[in-house]
Amino acid sequence: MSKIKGMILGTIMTGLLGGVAYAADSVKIAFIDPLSGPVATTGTNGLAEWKFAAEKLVNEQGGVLGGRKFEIVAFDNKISPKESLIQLQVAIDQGIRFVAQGNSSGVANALTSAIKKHNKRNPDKRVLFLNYSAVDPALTNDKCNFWHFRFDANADIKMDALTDILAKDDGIKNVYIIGQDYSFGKAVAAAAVRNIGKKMPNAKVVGNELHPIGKVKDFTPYARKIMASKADAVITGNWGSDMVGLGKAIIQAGYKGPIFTYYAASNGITKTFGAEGKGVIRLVAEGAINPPASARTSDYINGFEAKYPDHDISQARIANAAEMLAKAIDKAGSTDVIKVAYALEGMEHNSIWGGKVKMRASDHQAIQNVHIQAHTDENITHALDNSAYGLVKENTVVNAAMDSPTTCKMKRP
Amino acid sequence: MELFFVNILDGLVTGLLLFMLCSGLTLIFSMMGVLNFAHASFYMLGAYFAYKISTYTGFWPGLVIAPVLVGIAGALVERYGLRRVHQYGHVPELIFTFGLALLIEEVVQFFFGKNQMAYDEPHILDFTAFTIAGNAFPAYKVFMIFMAMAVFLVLLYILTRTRVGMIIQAALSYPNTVQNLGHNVPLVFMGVFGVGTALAGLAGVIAGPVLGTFPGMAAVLGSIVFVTIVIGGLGSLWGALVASLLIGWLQTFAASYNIVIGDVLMSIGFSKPVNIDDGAFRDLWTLTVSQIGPILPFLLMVLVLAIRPQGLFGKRET
Amino acid sequence: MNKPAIELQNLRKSFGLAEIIRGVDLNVVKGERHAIIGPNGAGKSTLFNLITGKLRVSGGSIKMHGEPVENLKPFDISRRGLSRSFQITNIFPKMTVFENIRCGLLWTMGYKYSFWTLVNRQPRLTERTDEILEQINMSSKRNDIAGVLTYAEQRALEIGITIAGGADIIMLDEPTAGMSHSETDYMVELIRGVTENKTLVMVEHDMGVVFDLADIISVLVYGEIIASDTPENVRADAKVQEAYLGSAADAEH
Amino acid sequence: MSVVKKVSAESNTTAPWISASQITPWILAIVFLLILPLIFTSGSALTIMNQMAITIIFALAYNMLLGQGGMLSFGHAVYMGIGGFFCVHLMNMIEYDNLWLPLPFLPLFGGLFGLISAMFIGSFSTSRAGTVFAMISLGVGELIAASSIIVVAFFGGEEGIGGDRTMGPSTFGLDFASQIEVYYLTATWLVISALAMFLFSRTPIGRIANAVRDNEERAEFLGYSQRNVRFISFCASGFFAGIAGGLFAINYEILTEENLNLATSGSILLITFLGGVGFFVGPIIGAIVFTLLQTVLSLYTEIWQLYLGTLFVLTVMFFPFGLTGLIAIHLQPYKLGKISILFRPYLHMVVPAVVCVLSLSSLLEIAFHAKHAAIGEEQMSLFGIGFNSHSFLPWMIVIVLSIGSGWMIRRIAPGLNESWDEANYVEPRV
Repeated sequence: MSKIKGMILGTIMTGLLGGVAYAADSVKIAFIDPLSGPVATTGTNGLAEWKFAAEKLVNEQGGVLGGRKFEIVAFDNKISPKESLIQLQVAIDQGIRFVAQGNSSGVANALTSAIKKHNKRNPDKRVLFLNYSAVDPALTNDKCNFWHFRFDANADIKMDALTDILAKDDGIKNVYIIGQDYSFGKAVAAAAVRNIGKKMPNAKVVGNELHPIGKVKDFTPYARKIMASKADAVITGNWGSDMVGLGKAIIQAGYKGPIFTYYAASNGITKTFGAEGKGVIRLVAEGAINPPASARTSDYINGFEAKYPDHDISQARIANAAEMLAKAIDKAGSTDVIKVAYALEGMEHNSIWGGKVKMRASDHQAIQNVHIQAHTDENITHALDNSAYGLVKENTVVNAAMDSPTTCKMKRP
Repeated sequence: MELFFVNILDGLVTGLLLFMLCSGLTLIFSMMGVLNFAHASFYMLGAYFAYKISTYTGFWPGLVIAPVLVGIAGALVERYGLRRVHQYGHVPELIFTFGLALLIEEVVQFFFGKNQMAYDEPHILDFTAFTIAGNAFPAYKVFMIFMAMAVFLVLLYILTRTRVGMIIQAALSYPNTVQNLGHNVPLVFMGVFGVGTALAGLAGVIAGPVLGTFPGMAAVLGSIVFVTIVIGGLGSLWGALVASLLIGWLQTFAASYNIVIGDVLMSIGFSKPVNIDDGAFRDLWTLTVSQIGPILPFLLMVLVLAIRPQGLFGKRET
Repeated sequence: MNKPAIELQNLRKSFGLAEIIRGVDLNVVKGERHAIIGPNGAGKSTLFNLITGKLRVSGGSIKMHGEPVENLKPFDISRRGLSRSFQITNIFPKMTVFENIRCGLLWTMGYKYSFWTLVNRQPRLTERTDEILEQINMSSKRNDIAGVLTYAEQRALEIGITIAGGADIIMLDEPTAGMSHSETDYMVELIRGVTENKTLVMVEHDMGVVFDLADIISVLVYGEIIASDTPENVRADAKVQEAYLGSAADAEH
Repeated sequence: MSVVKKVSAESNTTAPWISASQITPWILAIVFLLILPLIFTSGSALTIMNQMAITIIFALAYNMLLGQGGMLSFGHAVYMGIGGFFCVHLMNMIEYDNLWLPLPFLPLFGGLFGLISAMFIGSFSTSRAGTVFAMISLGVGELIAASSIIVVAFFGGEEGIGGDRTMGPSTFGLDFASQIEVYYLTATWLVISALAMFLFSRTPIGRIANAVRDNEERAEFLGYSQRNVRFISFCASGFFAGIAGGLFAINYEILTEENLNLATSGSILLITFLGGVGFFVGPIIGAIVFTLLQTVLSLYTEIWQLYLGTLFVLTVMFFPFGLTGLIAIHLQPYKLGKISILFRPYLHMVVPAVVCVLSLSSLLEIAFHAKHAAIGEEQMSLFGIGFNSHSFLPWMIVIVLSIGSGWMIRRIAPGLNESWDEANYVEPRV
């Protein structure tokens, strides 16, 4: 038994540890997200965006520290917290000190607490966590730490922006909130109820419910309830097939009002909604691509589409993250993570998507413009999913939730 | 009241769709003793094939061609895979289909990528058939109901009126005897597996536009199909029908009414703890039935099995 | 001591509408060798399965040593000192011969569900198993996998498993079915040897075996006992001759 | 599943308490585990070895059900998960509530909680074997996985429950902050658990579990209640799964929904079967191979799951006794002293077989790259060779290589079969 074990272990471990060759002085960023399995689509898309951002926005601009290039190293975490922690360890062993992750707040939570402990226990191998997509508010509140930076607007900020816009529309009296039954879905619902109560005295929440994540086959019964509630607006944090299923069911049940979503675009979703979703599907996000902010923006998007025709710029903040990291490294004058972290704190950055991004020092939450965008085929410069449809900016909240409170008690080294 | 009627119809659609999957699975299980874990994967294949075909020719040819292709794939799997594993016994067979499910999902992603497919209803059925109290009922769902009914009737006819049907019926009741009747059992097995998977494929073709065509579509349905035939009773077509409808309605009504568990608990005499945020059961009090709708079938199955191991309509226990 | 080993009173068993056992009364005295014969479909195996707990009774009572045992689970009946063999070979095919026998010993030697003793560190257990192997003349096959033995060897092993636990009532269901003459002769001697001082109940088709071994023969026809007596008396019984022996004798040629 | 199940432990005479042949593998394994971290010193190697050790314990526990008890479970992650969740809660009680509990004993409590939950669920699920048991395990697994998201107070929802292992009282001067200390702790529990499970299979209940698996009816007529036997095996399996859960809690310091869900339950079934259910070492080999595939292969290729699925399906089809069975079938020729007959044909087979596997996987990789890689990124590298995946030549080469090697294999196969038969030929006993 032991002999066999030895043989296999020996062969493979040698391969594992010796086989990874890398450019001598590049700055490596570990991309730890799902690249296989049923939810890999956002992972592979994110990887393409990271690679492109590193190439176009950093390396082609001369790199950092006088010529060092960014290198994105992909690690497949299979959307599993356990695998993420293993891959984190592998990345650290390869000398990687910057970790990017975004899919699933559960994984982000596992990573942030593991990195916090790792940095405490291994001061010589500290790691920085660039969270580009996990939007659970807790990550920059109760669970915040010095090593974690979030480049996306969190669920609370997006809801704050969304309700700012909603409050201006007197026609909206009845709001229906529906989401997946897990931390993020609950966070969206709580933020919606809180904000509507505060900002929209004439509106009421006519429905607030959670459904099991990834298990609902047919959303029709939920759609019937929404119809019965006479809702003027629906808010949902659903993503992936739960988003498509819910959206299609609501539309087919005869609903005509707006559905405000967090993630109803790209990865086949835009194409699937197609004509049906026009005039109904809205999306709240940072970084609108239609109309493009500048010629530079357009060039960037066209370049990306030319290189990755199957992917879209669906997570615009990745470009911000790459640029801000490069700036911080240059400012710090080294890749020492403590120095880079201090350089990131409070950094202001002119985003390629227009507007400014500010990394708030108190909780490491990026403050940026948040837009309400509509799913449509009119005025589209940059379509999604190789279809005629895309997202067009309707409203913008500048520096959304700039002064929002945080419960974070940042401990700095 | 109108909503109740709408829910009945919605549940019927879900139930009948489930039945199309379960009928094939039941046939396969009854004949061959194989719990085909990859059954939902054939459903997935059906949807993807039909999507691909629809991009060239539109929806309708896919409705015929895709199930046939899936059936052929199923027959090939039986001929070159399952038949080989058969000699080792039922557990390896089951594990074979388990691995097959994994493999099919990967192969589909290899060819089609990981995105959601924009597989849509045919344009001709893209209208509202009728409206009940403001609730639109799409024509496509009417079409789904008729298709599922047609499948059921055809199956019923074949099983009760044809020679092949007699053999299959005999196999349902006396699985060991048919071997001795001099029929070409391997051929019958291959045929049944092919037809069973083709039915799953047909379900995929029809459900793909409504329930979505994406890499996880098999996993979403995966185990629920077993749950249904286990509740209905292994080897019983009628049981599969009744259980499918039962689960269709169970899920529809569970999702439709926001019954809070806490209210139920209070109505049967429990008192709500004052400081609810601290208790270990705090989540139980705010739970609604619609939150747990999709797991109710599993609860039902465990209860049924604990009380009546052969299922509602099953005659034999395996 | 005077209580019968097995006592059936008005025992009944129906499957749906069909009544297979229709009021059987039977006494098996302690220490006797009792054979149950009857034409095919008479209900012999059903009767066996009722006594040993495999089937639930529809009516009547079964007593072992005076205590009611009807509808107890098989393991419960086994623990009260009744052991049986099966018509179709029923051994543990993936285990060795030695292990097969040892399984038969574990409960009665008091190991029960023990997980704190190791079976091959129990000298008494190993000794006793080897003794039984000796008794059924299978010591040479000790470490063979049971599934690859010849049919006759498997039947012998089955007897070995059945008697291993030292039950005082042994029930054998057609122990010589499908055997050649020489194998049958061997089996008869084996049974005679291993059931010494025990109560034996057996179902058997081979009249030679029956008349050779049995002290008492009961004749079961259509779910009823029509005679229960010594071999000589049964042989002379007109009812038996008419209902069974005549046709059976014809069939044997 | 019987092929080569030889019970060598049984000897004619009463064995001495411990014999050299029995203890040697264990000593070797312990020595091996001790020196392993001296060879592989990096943090990731230790992490992967820890992961292997945990999976081995879990797989061995699972095989107590499937291999020894004949019970097919689709929900065994539950017992490991529950044991793990309780351990994280205990860890937090150590940190915040001053509970005095040295960390090395934590897995024992994981085991106890695994045992308690197995007793509770086993009380109704083990009343039947076969499909009914399998389906109840599936149902219970789904229910508990679903409630892990709903019952946030205990399971922490999707984000799970985290803790810190270093907050306990120091044991032998260790605070378990470093990976190497955790490795030795895990390895110790691995040896203890594996030994305990090995010995369990040698106890009366362990033997009778086999008997019930093979022939539940016969076992009933020997005085054993099949239900009780299954229940006890189930509880024992739950106990060891719980230990694995406790070790998971120590290693990762977080337990999440994935520790309970069906995917985890499914993969432990795959692992055990891949290794070989009929052998004690089967799950060990399965766990090692699977962990390497999942964690290491995925570093190199995006389609690792395709390989995993293929390997798995092929294993079930051609080696239903698993990878261990593949090794074990060589025992017969070895005992007959004819193993050398196989050397030459194997040698002939090795080159085409390796070429065939590599060229087929290259074909897949090239096809995948050509189909999914970014526009303009036509360069790819395989085995250190860089080339253009859109050009004709690489395609041509791998296709020719796979067809050629396939043809070679077909040609050599009959000869190999002959040699195989010859090597396994037993002289008839005179």
